[in-house]
Amino acid sequence: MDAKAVIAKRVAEFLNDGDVVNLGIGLPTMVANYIPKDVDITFQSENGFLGLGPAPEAGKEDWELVNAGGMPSSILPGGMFFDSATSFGIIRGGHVDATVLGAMQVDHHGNLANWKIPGKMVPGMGGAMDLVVGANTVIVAMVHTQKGKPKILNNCTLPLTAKEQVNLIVTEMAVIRVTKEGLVLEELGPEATVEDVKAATEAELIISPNLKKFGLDN
Amino acid sequence: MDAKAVIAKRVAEFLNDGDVVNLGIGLPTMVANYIPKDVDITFQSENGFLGLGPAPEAGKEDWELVNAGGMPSSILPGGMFFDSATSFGIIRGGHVDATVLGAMQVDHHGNLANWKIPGKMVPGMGGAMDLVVGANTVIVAMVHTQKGKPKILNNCTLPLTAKEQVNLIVTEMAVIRVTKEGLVLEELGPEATVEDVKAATEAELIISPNLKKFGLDN
Amino acid sequence: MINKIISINEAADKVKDGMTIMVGGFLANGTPEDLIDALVVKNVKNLTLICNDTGFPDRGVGKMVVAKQFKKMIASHVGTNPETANQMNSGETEVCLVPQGSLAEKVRCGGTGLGGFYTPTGIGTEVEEGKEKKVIDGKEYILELPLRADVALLRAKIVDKKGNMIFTKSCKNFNPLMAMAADVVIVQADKIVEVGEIDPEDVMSSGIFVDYIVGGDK
Amino acid sequence: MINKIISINEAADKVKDGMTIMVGGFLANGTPEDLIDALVVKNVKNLTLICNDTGFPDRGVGKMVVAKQFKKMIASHVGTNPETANQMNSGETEVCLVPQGSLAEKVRCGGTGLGGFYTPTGIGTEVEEGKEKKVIDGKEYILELPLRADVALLRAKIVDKKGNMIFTKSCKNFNPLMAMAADVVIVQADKIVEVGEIDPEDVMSSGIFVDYIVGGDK
Repeated sequence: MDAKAVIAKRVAEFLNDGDVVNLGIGLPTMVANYIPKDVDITFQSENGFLGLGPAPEAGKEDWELVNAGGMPSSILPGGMFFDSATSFGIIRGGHVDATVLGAMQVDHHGNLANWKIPGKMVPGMGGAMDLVVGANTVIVAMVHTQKGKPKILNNCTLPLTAKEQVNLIVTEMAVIRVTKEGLVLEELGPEATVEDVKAATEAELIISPNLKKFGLDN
Repeated sequence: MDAKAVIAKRVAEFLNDGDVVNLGIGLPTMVANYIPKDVDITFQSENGFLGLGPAPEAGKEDWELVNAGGMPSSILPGGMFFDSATSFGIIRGGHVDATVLGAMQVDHHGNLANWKIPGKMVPGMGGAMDLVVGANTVIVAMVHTQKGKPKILNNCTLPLTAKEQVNLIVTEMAVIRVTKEGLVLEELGPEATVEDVKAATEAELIISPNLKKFGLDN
Repeated sequence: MINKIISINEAADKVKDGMTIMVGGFLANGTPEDLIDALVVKNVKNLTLICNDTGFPDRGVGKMVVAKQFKKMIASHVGTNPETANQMNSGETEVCLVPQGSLAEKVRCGGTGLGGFYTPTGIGTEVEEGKEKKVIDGKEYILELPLRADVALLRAKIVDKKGNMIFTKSCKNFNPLMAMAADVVIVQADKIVEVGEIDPEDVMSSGIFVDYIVGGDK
Repeated sequence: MINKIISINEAADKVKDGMTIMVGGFLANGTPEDLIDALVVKNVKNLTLICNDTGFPDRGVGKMVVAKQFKKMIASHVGTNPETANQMNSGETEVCLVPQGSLAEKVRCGGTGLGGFYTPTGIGTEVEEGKEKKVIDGKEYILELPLRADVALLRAKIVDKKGNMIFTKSCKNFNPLMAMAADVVIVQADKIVEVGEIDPEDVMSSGIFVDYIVGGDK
C-alpha cells in the first residue's frame, strides 16, 4: 500500500467544486493529483498567488514563479498574483475553504503542533499559524505514527501551531473528525481495523456508528 | 487684487521639487496652476491615484477618471491607480509631504475645523481628517475672514477636524506659522499692514523680526 | 465550473429588508448603477448602507437615499446629496460619519479577518467619542473595528466567468475592499469574458470573492 | 526631476553598522541579490534583519547570514538556512519568529501609519507571550505592533526613473509592503525605463516611496 497516495486521495475527496484550498509542503501537495476532472479547485500559494498549477517540466522552470516551498511552479488561467499582506488577508479573512497540512502532533482538542521541537529544530511557523486559524476547514494529512509512536495524542507536548483549529485528521489508517465530544473515528483505511487504529492512537476515539472504509479503489 | 490667486501662488512657493502633495477642493486646487516648470510635484488624489493632472478640455471628459471632487480629471506619466485603503495608507503613512486645504476656523494651537456646522451643515469629513493627521506639512489656504469676521481664532468653536496639526496658514493678507510659542506672522500680503492683519485676526500674533512681503509680483 | 452569471432581478432579490449592504464607488464613480436601479424598483427597505458617500440624488447610491430605503448610512461624506441631510434632520434615518481612511481600513479589516486597528485619525475630534484610545510608542491612537455586510454590490470594467475583476482608472476605490468583506458579493460587469482572457498579472481582485455576476452588455 | 539612480556601491554605503534593514523576497524569490552581494563585500555588521525568511546559505539574504552580519533576525521561517540555526544555538544572534501573515501586516502597519492591529493568529501559542490580548465580538485577538526599518532593499522587474515599480509573478511578496515602511528605500531593477514608459494601470508600487534605484542591466 502506498500510504501517502491513500491519504492524498481521501483528502482530495473532501474538497468541493469551487473550493479555494491551500496545500502545505510535502504530502499535502500530492492532494492536487487526485482532484476529479469535473471538480474545480483553486489552489492558493501563500507566497502570493491563486491558481497554483503543476510544476513545470524539467528545463522549463521559471524562477520568478515559485510555490510556497520556493520551487518553480505554474499559474492556471483564472489565477492572480498579489503581495503577502493581501495573501494573508485572503487566508485570515476566511476566503480559503480548506487548508491541508502535516503535523508532528495533533490532539483531541484539535490542537496542532508542527513548527518547533524545542532544543532540536526551530524552522519557524511560516504561514502555518495564519492558515490554520483562517481556513474554514483544517485538514491534517499525515502518516498515522512517527516511528511507531502515536502522533494523535490526548494533549500535544510540543509548542502549538494553533489551539482547537483542526477539523479533520486523515491518515493511511483512519479519517478522524474533531468534535466537541472528542475524536470520532469515521472511516478506516484499506488495511486497518478499529483495534489497529486504537493501538496507534493515544487519544481516546469515539467509533462512529456509520463507520466506513476508504482506500484507493473506492 | 485677486485674493485667491495671491493665496494659491504663495502656497505653491512653499512646495519643493519632488514633493507629493494633496490639494483640497476649491481654492487649494488653484495651487497647481502656480507650480514653476522646473519643480516636479506629484499630486495625490485620495479617491485613488497619484499623478493628478489638469482637467480635460470640454468634450473630452472621462467619467472613469475623476478627482476627489468627483469631476473628470487626468493622470500624468509616472502616476498610478490604487484602492482607497492603499490611498489612505499612503496618506497616514507620511508619504504625502504636504496637504493644502480650506478651513472654516483655525486656531492658535493649530486646531482646524472644516467639516461640520452643528445644526446647520454636516457634509462629513471625507478624507480631511486622515490628510491633516497624515501629511507632513498641513497648509491652510483660505480667505482671511468670513464676511468680515475672523476665522483665525484663539480657540475653534466648531467641531474639530484635527487637533494641533496645522503648520501654516496662508491668506491674501498673511503667511502665519503655527509654532509652540503661538502664531507667528511671517509675511504680509500685497495690500496688508500688520495692523490690518491684527484687526482681522482674533488670535494673538507674534510678529516675526524678519517680516516679509509676498504677492503676485515677487 | 459553477455558473455565477444571473439576471439583474435575481441579483436584486439577494437583498432583503433590513440587510446591511456595501456599495462600491466614490461619488458614483465605480458604482453599479444598474443594481442600484433594480433595488430602487424592488423597493427593499430598512437597509443599512456602507458606502464612501451617499452620491447624488440622481446618481449612484443616492437614488436609493431619495427612495428612502436606508434606516442607517455609514459614510465619510454626504454633502453632495441634500436628501441625506433632510432625512437625517427629520430623524428618518441615522447617519454615521467615518473618516474616509478609517472607513476604507474598517472594510479591509472586515474582509481580512482582523479584529481591529489603531489609527491616529480623529484624535481630539468627535470621532474618538465612545472609542477606546491607546498610546503606542508615545503617540495617541483610536481603536477602530471591522465592518462587514450581508451583501456587497460592486462595479468592474471587465469580469471573467469566475468573477476575476479589472477595475479601470479611478473606479477601484472601495470595490476591491468590499469584495472581501460581505457574505454575498455581486459584481456588475461592463463586459464579461471567458476565464483565461484576463492575464493573471492584470487581475485586480479575485473571483474567489464573487458569488454572482450581472451585466456584461456595456 | 531628481536623479534617483546610483551605483551599487553607493547604495551599499546607505547601510551602516547597527541599522535595521528590510529585505524583500520569499525564499530568495524577489530578493535584490546584487545589493546583498555588495553588503557582504562591505561587511557591515550588527544589523537587524526583517525578512520573510533567511533564504539559503548561497542565495538571498542567507549570504549575509553566513557572513554573520546580523545581531537579530525577524522572520517567519529560517529552516532553509542551517547557518541561522547554528548562530541561534550558539547565541551569536537573536531570532524572532513571527507568523508570516502577522509579519506582512506588521510591515504594512509600519508603512501606513497605523499603531497596531488585532489578529487571531497565534492565540494559544508561544506567539501570544508578552502581548496584549483582547476579546472583540466574542473572539480572542493578539495586538501586533508595526515594524519599520532604516533601509529597505527591494527587487523589481521594471522600474522607471521616478521609481515606479513592476514586480513579476510571485516576486511581489514583501516588496511593495517594505517600499512604504523604511526611511530609505533602495530598489534593484532588472530594467530601468523612462517615466511614461509604464502605463499607470500597470504600476504596482509607486516611485514616491523610492529614494534610490540601482541596476537596470538584466
